Parts: sequence; C-alpha cells; structure tokens
Amino acid sequence: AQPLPIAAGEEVLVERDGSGHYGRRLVVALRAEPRTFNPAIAADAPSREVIGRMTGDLIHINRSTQLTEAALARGWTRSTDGREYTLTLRKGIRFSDGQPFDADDVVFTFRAMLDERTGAPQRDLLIVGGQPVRVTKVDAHTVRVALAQPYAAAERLFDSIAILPEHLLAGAYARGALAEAWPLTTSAGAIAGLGPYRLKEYTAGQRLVLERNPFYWKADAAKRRLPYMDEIVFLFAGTEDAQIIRFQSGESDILNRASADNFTALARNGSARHRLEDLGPGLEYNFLVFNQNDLSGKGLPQIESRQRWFGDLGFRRAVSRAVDRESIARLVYRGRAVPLWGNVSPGNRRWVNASIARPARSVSEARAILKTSGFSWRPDGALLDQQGQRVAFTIVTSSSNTQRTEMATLVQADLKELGMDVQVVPLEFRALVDRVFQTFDYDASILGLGGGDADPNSEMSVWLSTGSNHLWRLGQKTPATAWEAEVDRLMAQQLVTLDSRERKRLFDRVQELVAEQLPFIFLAAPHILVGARPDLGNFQPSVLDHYTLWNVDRLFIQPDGSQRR
Amino acid sequence: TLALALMGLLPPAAELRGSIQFQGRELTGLTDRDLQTVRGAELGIVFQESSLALNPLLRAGVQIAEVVRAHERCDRGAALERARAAMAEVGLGENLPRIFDAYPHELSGGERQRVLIAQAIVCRPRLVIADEPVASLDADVRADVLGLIRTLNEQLGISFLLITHSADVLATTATRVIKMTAGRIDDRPEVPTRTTTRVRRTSPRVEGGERGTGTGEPLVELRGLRRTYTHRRMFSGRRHEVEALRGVDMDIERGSTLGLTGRSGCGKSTLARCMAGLEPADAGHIRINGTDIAALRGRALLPYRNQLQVIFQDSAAALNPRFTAGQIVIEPLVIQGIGTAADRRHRAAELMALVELPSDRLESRPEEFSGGERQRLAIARALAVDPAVLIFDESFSGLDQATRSRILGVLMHLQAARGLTFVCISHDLALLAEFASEVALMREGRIVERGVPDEVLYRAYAGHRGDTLSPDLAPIGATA
Amino acid sequence: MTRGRARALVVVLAALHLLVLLAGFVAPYDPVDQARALPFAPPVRLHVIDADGRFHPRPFVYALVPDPATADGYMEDRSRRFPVQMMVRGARYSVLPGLESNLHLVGVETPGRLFLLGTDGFGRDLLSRLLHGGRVSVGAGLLATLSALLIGMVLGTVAGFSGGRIDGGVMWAANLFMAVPWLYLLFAARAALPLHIDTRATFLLLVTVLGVVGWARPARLIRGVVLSARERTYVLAARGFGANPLYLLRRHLLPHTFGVALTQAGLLVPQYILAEVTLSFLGLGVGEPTPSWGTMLGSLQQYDVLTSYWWMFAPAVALVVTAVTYHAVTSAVHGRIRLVTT
Amino acid sequence: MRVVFRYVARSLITLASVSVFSFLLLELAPGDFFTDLRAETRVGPETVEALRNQYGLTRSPLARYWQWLQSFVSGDLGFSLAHRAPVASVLWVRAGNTLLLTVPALLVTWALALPLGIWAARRRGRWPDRLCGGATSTLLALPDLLVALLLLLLALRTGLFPTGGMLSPGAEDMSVTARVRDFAAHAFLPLCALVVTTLPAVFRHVRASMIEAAGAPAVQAARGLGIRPSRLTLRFVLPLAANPLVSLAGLSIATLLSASLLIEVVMSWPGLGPLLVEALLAKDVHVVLSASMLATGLLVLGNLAADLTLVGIDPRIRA
Ligand SMILES: Nc1ncnc2c1ncn2[C@@H]1O[C@H](COP(=O)(O)OP(=O)(O)OP(=O)(O)O)[C@@H](O)[C@H]1O
Ligand SMILES: Nc1ncnc2c1ncn2[C@@H]1O[C@H](COP(=O)(O)OP(=O)(O)OP(=O)(O)O)[C@@H](O)[C@H]1O
Ligand SMILES: [Mg+2]
Ligand SMILES: [Mg+2]
Repeated sequence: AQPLPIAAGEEVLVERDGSGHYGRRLVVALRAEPRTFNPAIAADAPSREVIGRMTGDLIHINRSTQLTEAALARGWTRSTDGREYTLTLRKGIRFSDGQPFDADDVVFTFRAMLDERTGAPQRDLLIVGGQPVRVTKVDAHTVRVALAQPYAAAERLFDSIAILPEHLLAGAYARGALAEAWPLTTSAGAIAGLGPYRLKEYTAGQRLVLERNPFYWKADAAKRRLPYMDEIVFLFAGTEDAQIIRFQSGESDILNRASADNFTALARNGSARHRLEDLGPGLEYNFLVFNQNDLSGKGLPQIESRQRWFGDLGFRRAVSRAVDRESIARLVYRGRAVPLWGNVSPGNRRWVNASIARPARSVSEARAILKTSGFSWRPDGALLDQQGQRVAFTIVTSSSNTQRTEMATLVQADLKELGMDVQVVPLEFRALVDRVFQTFDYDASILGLGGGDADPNSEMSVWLSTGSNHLWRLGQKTPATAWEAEVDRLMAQQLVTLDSRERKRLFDRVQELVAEQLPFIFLAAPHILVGARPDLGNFQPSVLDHYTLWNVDRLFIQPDGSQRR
Repeated sequence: TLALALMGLLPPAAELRGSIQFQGRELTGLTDRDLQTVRGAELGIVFQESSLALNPLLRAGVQIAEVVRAHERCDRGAALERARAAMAEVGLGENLPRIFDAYPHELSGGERQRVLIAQAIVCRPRLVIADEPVASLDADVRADVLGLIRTLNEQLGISFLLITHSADVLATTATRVIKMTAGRIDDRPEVPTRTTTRVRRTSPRVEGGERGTGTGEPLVELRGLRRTYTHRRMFSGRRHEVEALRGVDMDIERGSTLGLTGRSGCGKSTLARCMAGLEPADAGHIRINGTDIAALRGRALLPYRNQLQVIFQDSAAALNPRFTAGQIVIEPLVIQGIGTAADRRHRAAELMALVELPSDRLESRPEEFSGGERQRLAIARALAVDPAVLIFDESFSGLDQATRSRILGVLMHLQAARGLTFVCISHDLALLAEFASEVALMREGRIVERGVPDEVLYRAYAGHRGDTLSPDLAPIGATA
Repeated sequence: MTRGRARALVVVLAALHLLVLLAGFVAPYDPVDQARALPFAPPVRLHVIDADGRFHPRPFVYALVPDPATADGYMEDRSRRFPVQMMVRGARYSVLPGLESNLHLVGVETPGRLFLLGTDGFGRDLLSRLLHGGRVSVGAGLLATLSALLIGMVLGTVAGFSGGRIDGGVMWAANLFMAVPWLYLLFAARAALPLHIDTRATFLLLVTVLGVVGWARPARLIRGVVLSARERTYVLAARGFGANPLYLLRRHLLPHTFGVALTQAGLLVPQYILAEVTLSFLGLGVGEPTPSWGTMLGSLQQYDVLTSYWWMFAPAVALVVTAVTYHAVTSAVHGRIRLVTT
Repeated sequence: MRVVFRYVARSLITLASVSVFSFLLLELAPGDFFTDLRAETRVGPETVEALRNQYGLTRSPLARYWQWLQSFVSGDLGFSLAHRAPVASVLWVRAGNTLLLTVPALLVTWALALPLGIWAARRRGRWPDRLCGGATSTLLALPDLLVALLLLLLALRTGLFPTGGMLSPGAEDMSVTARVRDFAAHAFLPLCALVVTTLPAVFRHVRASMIEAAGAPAVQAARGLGIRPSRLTLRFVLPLAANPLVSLAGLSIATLLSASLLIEVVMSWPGLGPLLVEALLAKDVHVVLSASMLATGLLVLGNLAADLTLVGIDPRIRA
C-alpha cells in the first residue's frame, strides 16, 4: 500500500527531524511466535513486539529521551489538583482500515481494558488509588480522564495502551468475548490499529508480514507520511542462538537484545557486516533474595529454621560484602554489565541515586560482620550459626536464564569462602515462580526485575510492603519492619507528589534504605546490546523497551547501502 | 562335512586341506563369487536337515523358484512354474497348491525334505549331492524319488552322490558305494554288489533286546482326536485347511511298543505332538491313566506332560543352538530340578555314553554335530528323565544300522527294566518289524490298521503298490 | 575380531575407567576451583625451548595474562617459566569415602597454571572437570542403561512370551510410557523432592528416572523377537519336559534377545549421558558446580562457545571415545554370543 | 471383523489412558498457565486469580478434564490459553509442517541406514564397518541440538543454505518451481539434522541383526544352492533379520511428530516443535494433551503396522 497523501484537516504529527527513503522491507527475527494479535490480552514479549507496531497510544514515552510526548492525543492538560486530565485527540486520522478514529474509540478502549472479563495485563496499571481511571467523552475529539487520587506522572500511564477500534471489537466486547478476539488466525481485513503498520499476512509458524499503514498519522519533517519501509517481516527463530545466526547470515536485519556472550561472539566473528551497539546498562537489575516470608502454617520447618539467618541483617550484609560483583560483570556478562549495589540501575539516568555506597568485595570484612552477628567457624572452615547449626542453603534460579544460573555459581563459590555451603538448583521458570510467589518453599533465589518504565511508579508493587512483588516478604497486611513502613510512606508520597525534584528526593531515600537493609543483594545490571544491518537509517536503539523498533516508523534502508550486500 | 566341503560351505574357522576337483576345476581355492556359479547350477545339494536348510520365512515354492532365478535368466512367473513342476516331480503333486504356498514349519518332515530335493534338482545340475534325501519318506514316495533320481540319471546324465545309511536305497539306486570311517574313505568297491547290500540289510539285528509286549492295561487312550490346521496368508487372503487328524482312536498299552507308520504327511507327527500336549487338539480326548488331559490347562498339565516325551522328527531344530551338548541332555533334569550340579554332570556323561556319543563332546554345540549325532542327542535328552511314554518321531532314520541297533537294544533293556512304553513313528518297516510289538497304520489323519507288525505291514504293502520295494531291482546309474 | 584388537579394546576401556576413577589424582586441579582471571583460557602451551632459545629437558609453561590487543584473548607472560612437575601437592580430594589426599600426578607452581585443556567460562580447569565429570556420567549412563534394558528385557520377553492379555497389558504400559509427556513427571518430581539433593541421591535419581522412562523402547523391540522365538521347536521341546515359563524365558528366550539388547545398550549409554542435560535443566541433574559430561556438553551447545572456544569440545571428544569403545565392546560381545539363532 | 473391533477398542483405551495419565502428570506439576503472570511487576495477584477463574482453572480436576475431553471430541482439540483460540486452529497446520519434514527424513534415514547397515554387516570387522561404527558412535555422542547448531554454523560459513524457516520471505511471489526449490533449500538442513541424529540407531540395529541372521543355517543352505550374495542378502537374510527392524520402524512412525521437536526449534521450522516446546513450558494444558493424543495415535498406528508386518513376514508368529 502506498502512503496516502495527507488530507486537509488531518492533524498528522510531523516529526521535527530525520528523513528517509521509502521502500524495502525489514526482516526481524523474533525469539518465539506471537500468540495473539489482541492488544488487550497480549502478555508475552513476541506478541507485544508485533502488536506494538500495529497500534498507537494516546501519550507516548519517547524511548530515547525517556520523556512523554504527544501521540494520538495532540495535547493534554492537568487539573490543578492533579486528578483530572483532559486529552485533545487528533482530528481526521484513521485506523489502518480507513475508519475514522475518535473519542468513542478511546472510551471503548479503556472500558474494555478495565473490564475484568478481558483480563488485560495492563488493567492493574489503570487502577489508581484503588479505583479504575474513569474515561469520559467530552466531544468527538476530547476525552477526560479522572483519577481517584493525584498521581505523579499520570500521563506515563497512557504509554503502550493500544487504542482499539470500536467498530471492529465492540461486538466481541458486548458478547464478553473480547479476550478471544483477534487470534492469530484472524484475517488481515478484520484487524485494524493506529500503528505504522498493519497486518498483511500471517503464515502459521513461519512468518508474519506487516505492511505499511497508508493512513498512519505521522509524517516526517518533509511532510511525507510515515513509515518509510513497505513491510516488516517477522520470522520466528526459536532460540536466541538461532536469532543470532539468522542475524549473522543476513537473513534478519535487526538484533533486538543479544546476550553478552553472543554479542561478544558476534563482534568477534564478523563485526564488519553488522552494526553492533552497546547501549550501556538497561533498567533490569539482578539480585539475590532471601526468603523472609511468613512461613507459619506452611509446613516448612527447615526453611523456617534457616530464616534466622535470612532475617539477620548482619548475615545479609556479610553476603553482600562477600559477593564478587565485579566478577559477575566480567565473567557472566563479559564486562557488558555494571555491578550493582542499589535497586536502580545506572541506566535509569533520571532516577538513580548516585551516592549509594559501593563497598568493594572483602571476605575479611564479611567475616568480621558475621562474627559480630554471632556466627562462628568449625575447624574445617564451615560456618556455624549462633546455635551451632551449619549454614547451608540452596539458591534457586531459572534454568532458562543462563546468566542467572552463572551468577548463582559465582555467588556459591564466593560464599564458600565464608564457610557457607550453598547449592544451586536451576528450576524451570514456572516452578520457580510457584516457589517464590506461592509456596515459599525456597531459601534464596537469584531474580531480575525492572524491564518496564524508568519511572518509580512502575515499581510500586515491589517496594510497597503490600505489593505483589514485594518478593522477600509477600502478602503483608502491615509492614513487618520499621524500614519497610518508611519505604511504604515514601513510595506513597512520591506517587502523589507532582514536583519531579521532590519525587526524586523521596525515591533517593528509598534507594538508600534498600541499600542499607538489603532485602535484595543487588548483583548487576546488564547492558542493552543490539545490532542492525549497517545501512539501516534512523536506527536509534534505546535502553527502554522496545529497544530497536520503537521508532520503526522512521527506520529505512539506505538505497546505496543496498548494493553492498 | 564332506558334502559341505565339496560345496565350499564350511565355516571359515574350519581348516580345509587337500583339493576338490570338479570337472577339472579346482574348487578349494575359488572365491565365493566363482563358487556361486557352480553351486546350484552344476552342483546341487540336498541337506540332511530339512528344518534347518529351509528359510523359515519364505514359502516353499518361492524357495525353489529362487534357485531357478539364481541361475537362469527368467522372470518370476516362469521360475515359479519351474518350481511347481519340480515339486510335482518329487511327489508333492497331490497338495501342490497348498504346499507351494506353505511355510516350512507348516509342512511335515517328509514334505520338507522333498522341497529340498526339488530345490537341488530344479536346475538340473551335473552333480547332486544328496545327504540322506529319503530318510523321512515313506516307502511309496521314496520309491518315487529314487525313481526320479534314476530317471534323471539315465536321461540327463546327472550324477548323484547319495549319502545314506539305508542299504535299500543304495541297493536300488547306487552304482558305486563308498564307505567312510573316521573321516577317511575306507574302501571303494567299484560296484555295490548285491551281496554287500544284502549283508547290510540282514545282518544287524537288534542286539540282545526283547520286544516289549504290552501288559494289557491301556496307558494312553485317544478318542476322536481331531486337529485341523489353517494356513492363513496375511496378504493374499488364500486359505488352505489341512485336516491333519480326523478323529484318531487309539489305545496304547503300558509297556508296549507301538509302531506308527503311514504316508508322509498323514498326520503322524501331529498326533505325537497332540498326545504330548504340545499342541492343542481341536476335539477329542486324550486320557493318560484315565485322566483326560485335553481338558487340562497350564499347571495342571505339567505332571502329565512329563510322562509323555516326544523326540522330534527335526532333532536339529529341537536343540537350542546356544546350548552345549551337556546342557542339552540334562535340560530336563534342570527343568524338573532333579539332582545336584555334580549329579547332573555325571548323568550327562552317562546319557551321552548311552547313545554312543563320546563324552568329550559335552562342550560342543549342536551345529558341531552330524545329523545322526544330533538325533542321538535328542534321544539322550528324552531319556534323561523317566517318562512313562516315549514317542520317537523318525528318530532312528539318520543312524547307521549298527548304531541304530545298539541304541534300540539299550532302549529295549530300559523298557524291560522300567516298563516304559514306546511309540515309534517310522517309515522303516524293517525297523518297526523288529522293534514294535504292535503297528498302527495311519492314512489321511485316521488309524486304518492296527495289529501285529508283520500282518499290518504286509497289508500295508498290499494296500499300496506292492511292486515298488521289489528287491530284484537292478542297481543302475553311476555315481562320481 | 582379532586377538590384538580385543586386547587393545580392553586396554582402552580399562584406561578410560581408571582415569575417571582416579580423577582426583590425575586431574591437576579441583574441578570447582575458579581461576576468575582466566575465563575461557585456551589449552596451555607446553614448551621445552624458552624465550631465549634455551632448551629445557623438563617441559614448562608460561603464565597467561590478558592480551591487551583483543577483548578477551590471552598471551603468555614470558618473564617466568613454570616447569611441569610430577607428584605435586595441590587441592584436596577424596580417594575413597573417608580417605583424602592432595597428591596430584602433574602440576605447576602458582601463579603458573597447567590448564592442559584450557578453562571454561568460570576459569575452571576443563581437564579436571572432564575427569571428575566422567565419574557421574559414565557411571550413571551405564547403570541407567542397565536398568532400562533390564526392565525392558524382562517386560518385553514376558509380553512376547505370554501373549494375550499380559502382552496387551505390557504393550499398553509401554505405549503409555512412550506417549505421556514425561517432562511433567520431572516437574512434579522436582516439586516433590527437597531442593537440596546430595550427589549420591542425584546419581540414584538419574539412574531411576532414565531407567523408568527408558524401558519401553527396548521392551517393544525385544517383544517382537520373543514373539518369533517362542515358536521354535526347541522351546516346544523344553516345554515338553515340563519347563515352566520362567525357565523358558530365562534359558531359551532371553538369550535370544541379547543381540537386540546389546545393540540397544550401545545406543543408550551415550544417549543417557546426554540426557543428564535435560535433567539438570530441571534441577534434577548433577547441577553446578559439580561437573558432568552432560552439563559440560550443555554449555557447548551455545552459539558463542561453539564459535569461539574450540577446546570446549573436549567433553564431546570424551563422549565420542566412550561411545566408540562401548560400541566396540558390545559388538565384540555380540560376536561372541552370536550363534545360529534363526 | 472382531479382530479389527478389538484393536480399535484397545487403541481407544490406550488413547484414553494416555490422556488421563498426561492430565494427571500435568496436575502434579506445580503452577498453571497463569502462574508466570505473577512475576510481572505490573500485574496483581487478583487479576491473575480472576483470569484463572475465568478460564476455569480453579474448577475441579475432573471438571477440567471433562472440559478438555468434550472440546477434543468436538474437533476443537481443546482451548489454548496462550493463543486464546481452539487448539485445532494452531495444531493442524504445524503438525502438517512437521510431517513435511519428518516423513522424508524417515524415508531417507531408512533408505540410507538399510543399505549401509547391510553393507557394513557384510564387511564385518573390515574398515568400512569400523568406519561406520565410529561415525555412528560420534553422532550418538553429539547431542541433537549440537548437531543442529553445527549444521547451522556450516550454513552460515558457506552461505549455501538458509539458516532457518521453511520458505524465504517473499516466497509468496515466486513461481511454483522457484518455491519448490526454495522449500528444498530450507528443508535440507533440518532434514540432514534429523537423518543424522536418527540414523545411528537404525544403522546399528540393521547391522547387528544382519550379522546375526547371516549365520543362520538356512542362509548357508541357500548359499549352497548358489544364490547370489546380493539376492541372498535381500531375499534370505533380510527377512530373517527383519524382526527388530520392523519393531524399530514402528517406533520410528510413532515418533514422526516428536522426533524433530528440538531441531525444529533451533532451525526455526514452522512445525509442532516451537509450538509444543512453548506449550510444554507454559503449561498450556490443552495443547499438550492434544499433541500427546496425536502422538499416541501415531504410536498406536506405528505399533499396529509393526505387529501386522511382523506377523506378515514371520509366519511362525501367531497373530
Ligand atoms: N504347523 C502346521 N501348520 C499347518 N499345517 C501343518 C502344520 N504341521 C503339519 N501340517 C500339515 O499337516 C499334515 C500332517 O503333518 P504331519 O507333520 O503330522 O505329517 P507326518 O505324518 O508326520 O508326515 P512325515 O512322515 O512326512 O513326517 C501335513 O500335510 C502338513 O503339511
Ligand atoms: N561344524 C563342526 N564343528 C565341529 N565338529 C563338526 C562340525 N561338523 C561336523 N563335525 C563333526 O565331524 C564329524 C563328521 O560329521 P559329518 O556331519 O560329516 O557326519 P556324517 O557322516 O554326515 O554323519 P551322519 O550320518 O550322522 O549325518 C562328526 O563327528 C561331527 O561331530
Ligand atoms: Mg512327521
Ligand atoms: Mg550327515
């Protein structure tokens, strides 16, 4: 489909900079096949990756600046109490099937997303202060969004909430079957969105072809309608190794997040043919967590007896001092990671508290700490606790995540120097989640968090003591410790504080508390490593998801570069 | 072994010295490839043990046709036609379609042997080596086959090397007899004089044995025994039914020796297997000591099984190739848990001696024995336990007269001492006449005659073509 | 099989097992010791001529230092030689339960390192891991094969021999065992078992799991053979002597299946050594840091390792050697027991 | 007729029991499809619970089994939670693609292994035999995944073959012949990987049983009648050796849908592999159950074929 000329009265978004050439197709190898085209229910990465290219959101977070910017909403205003937002929608723009977009679609989208029957993973985000956001139509191109309480940076909520076409989905929704709408077998004509691309063809198991949305609502600086490329072809490459090999062979054009191992190997094996970029640390942070859950009534006496250590700050501090973070970064991530002492990765430039202490590894320090906590050593070097019990525990990791298992292996060797007998047990992901979240039948685990937004709000569930991801002690009614109560207060306060400098101060304090109390022993934040064919224009990978394709509407292939391959 | 060496079929481990010349060609040095052209086409062979020599997975007709196709350029149909003709020649004409389609295990011993002969002669080789070709054939068929040999010999000039223990055969067919002892050719009389053969025929008497005479009480009673085989063919859907037993009524007295004879394929072996409970009868009763065992199953059958022992017609197939001779003969003891290991070893040596096998062969495996030796192994095995009834299915046909009579003597002693009952299935009427106290004649699945040996046998001849066994037949034909 | 070859076979086999058994002594290092400064170091070069061109009768090595020219390469530090010594003291290991030693066959002084086969990503000596890993792998592989075959042979022969309902039942079970998604049994087992499983228990677990899951295939093959074998005349004859089924199975039918069973054995040993990777993935295998060939091969199956570090193929080579030897053994044994069977 | 009926009944029992057992195993394993949503920072436990409720995961096991069974029998083959769609809609296409790969692979494997095994058996102990023995040992010692990866790397280095997929992007515009060629180029590597990984077992069995059968007296006898070695091997020895091979072939049929799973994943073949591996790990119960059913169906078929053939070639076996 050729891009349609921009009609009069069509309020397209005109990009300020950058230009490109039309034509060609971009081949992207996904790790796995998407499971659905339905934006309301997509929870897996491949589906979201694809759907993200076919849909648009009201307000968008610019992945490169990490700031919000206008998208389908031309502009917005916030009421003085911070509880109401008024969004002005673009006029004259159309869904990819040519149907006009207006406030009804927005209202429909939010209603559908918030409906329990839909089971949208974004639903919980849209519940502010215990109540769902209320979206009402003011006129055809204005909507009002009401929140139960003031919410800092509420506009960030709108990012990635795909606006659904009411004309196509209202029927399914009315039947209560929105969750089953748009399965992979849907024909191209029955799907429409506001993204730069629309579905052209899907061949089960083989490939997914998106074609240009001729109605897309963005234009480049020269007022030419975006996107530049005719098509995006998604291939499904099963494993990361296969992804790498296909990229290396030139069968795919973009490498979206490679592991450090593969990135290094790729760099060694033929970097000339590819453009490889190390974007520095991302938002993800990996940590070792000890099980401090309330185990009464769980029937786990052994773990309960070990919780004496896990609850002991001295023990955790000793572990933290004994862990060789530098080796983790160097051996596990081939130097493409930063050692971490706090809960915010340096990749999150706006929010990281740079003053958090970074004590170097010291086994003797660690031993001293243990000694003051009442631990002692047997002649053969084994560590004994106050009651003479041998300190021995297991670390569970996800077996599908090689890096975390490798970290566990290093941590195990480190702790052996303290006389701790640690066993690493890799578990299949579901079993791991079951243990960590449900049965609490584990001693310690190495996990990672923080792939989403840079804003602290996205981590509420981790730090609030009632949060669903308050991993070390889940399901608390009231905070178990004073410092957790303090964190609760700080987090709640930053949520309603609209001044960003003040929020930063509050969150800095949270970071300090966490670094002192060590509910998590932070280990490392890996770099974001991406690659692309060298002649890909406007390639601006970012450390935020989606790393390489976030500006897919402006990507293009240099015409002269095409002869080179 | 001599025959095998001639064909170049000895296992590689065997050392072969000397030379074999055939039509001026040295055969010992030839490779397999060269030999192939010789084998079958110029040199035919009839193996001693039909159960081993036939491929169990190929139908009889096909096996013959394969030989044709190996040596002559002809298509499948023509080859099968030739096979059919050859089978008719060896007297399988009556049931040709069935036997042609039958797998070897579905054939009677005699039928199998004739298939082998057909294989050997179908390509009209110059020389046929026939190792006991007629051992399990009844008088009629034997005459037919020998007649065929003579005809082939006369009309086509095919030479035959007959290996046999039967003086009759030699007398009627051979032109020259060679006797071998201990691996050496003893004497080579140019022409087998009738006297030598006569001497052979008459001289060996059963040594010192008395025929068992029954005590009068019936030990085994058979009533209306029936057994029908169905040959089902998976893929062609052709079906043949064979009524092997069509209602056999028979009593066997304790302590007697019953001879059982009848044409090849008339159901003798089947009867033996049924009696021993190794094959279920379709209908009828088998009573042993008054208990009907046809109704019994499984464990309850065990005690009766032991009382009736069959020595199978195909001794070679009845011996597990993985066992040593020693293991074979004491197998029944092991099975029934009799004696200690030392006892058994001792008994094994005894049994071997009983059947005149040297005790240093205890460690040999069946394949290392000659046909006759294997038969003796099977007899020894059956004697290991003391069964009430022993059924010998053509067990003496592969033995030379001397050995045979000595073994028969031993058996008769045993019978006298322990009151054993024997059933002896044989085509050798002379043998039966000497050994059996009573003879039954079977025809087409029924017992048709029964009585004192001489009488029955006489009538048996009379009922058939009486001329075939005329002792006056002149020996014709030449052997290499 | 000639005599010489048979002898060579025995020697290779014995050497293989001896090496693995004496892993602690032969291996220069503790298999879990991490030389963190030397991840993915290539096999050390043995020299007899030093940087100045002088000849030394005793081979020596140089210490490795990172090569500044490449991102993760190494170069030799020629300033100091480390002669290879025999019978040196080093890491402690247990010869037998309760008996410890620290004597090693070869070694060099620190900071020199005698990484004869290079190191893995943690800087652990690959040779030491290979030798120690062989204990678990070869042991478990053999035992698991034995148990799978044993179960398979027993059930297969019983099924083929008895026919009818028993046959139906056994084959039903075999189908079940082949069709059911075992992965979930492993998930379930992992959930049911305690997290901490010591090495010996793991070993038993490996053997049991593989044996229990693996019997169906050999059972089917063997059943087919028995189906045919039970109709042989000599079986009939033995039956005539009143042999009970057990005797027939043991003496007449089982030996008949040896050929197939041996062939299966030759196939299963390497397969089961490899299967340990899957089990490790689910936390049921040997697990880090204890070495096993399975997990070592597991790490070889990664793009970066495969393309960058050739010495990581060592476990594959070890397994190939083992597989070839065992194949030769099974085929020699087969040759021995092979007799006329049909 | 009665035999057929009995066989069908037996197969149905097998299928039913496999489904029950598989279901039980799935029950035993911890967690369910929605468990891993718990690890998402943005999703609360209530939402997860609501989803569980909505899709009936909180109902009794019996009710859930019944739910699957109904759907299976109706032809939908169950409901995939991952795809939020009937299993049939995702399963059949991929099963077809898998067969497109495994059937030729099976044929090639046997077509290579048979002559190779026969050849090696005839040259027992000589160099061709040893070479084959060594080669198969080597292949056995290499994990399937490694073989697949090595082949991919080979493709990468030589550039002769595409490194994954079934057709090139843009294949829809090609002519029929070009498409076939494109398909062949894509199928070559996975086919090689499959053949290479399944060949050793078949080869070994062929070789071993040929050696065993060649010693049979009937074969010696046939040799005595001057049957040519080639004909002897094919007509006399092979049937004698066929027994374990037939069982093995039956098993090969049984694994038509499962043998290639991992290779498909690594080589991006659009078959059942990627789907099933994901479903297994994601505990998408109905997909797993229905796939097991398909596999069991093949197993039953394969065994039936093997049993019939066994009876067919060996008349001594009583049907
Ligand atoms: N297992 C079997 N299946 C089918 N048919 C059989 C089977 N055994 C024997 N027969 C057939 O039954 C008939 C009787 O066979 P039986 O072996 O009892 O003959 P026989 O009297 O012993 O003959 P011979 O003297 O040749 O040994 C033969 O025609 C044979 O073809
Ligand atoms: N493969 C072998 N290995 C060892 N000994 C053998 C082998 N074949 C035959 N013999 C022995 O060689 C001798 C001669 O055997 P051969 O088969 O030639 O006897 P035969 O004259 O045919 O006897 P019969 O009349 O009993 O068939 C016998 O004592 C036999 O035990
Ligand atoms: Mg008979
Ligand atoms: Mg002989």
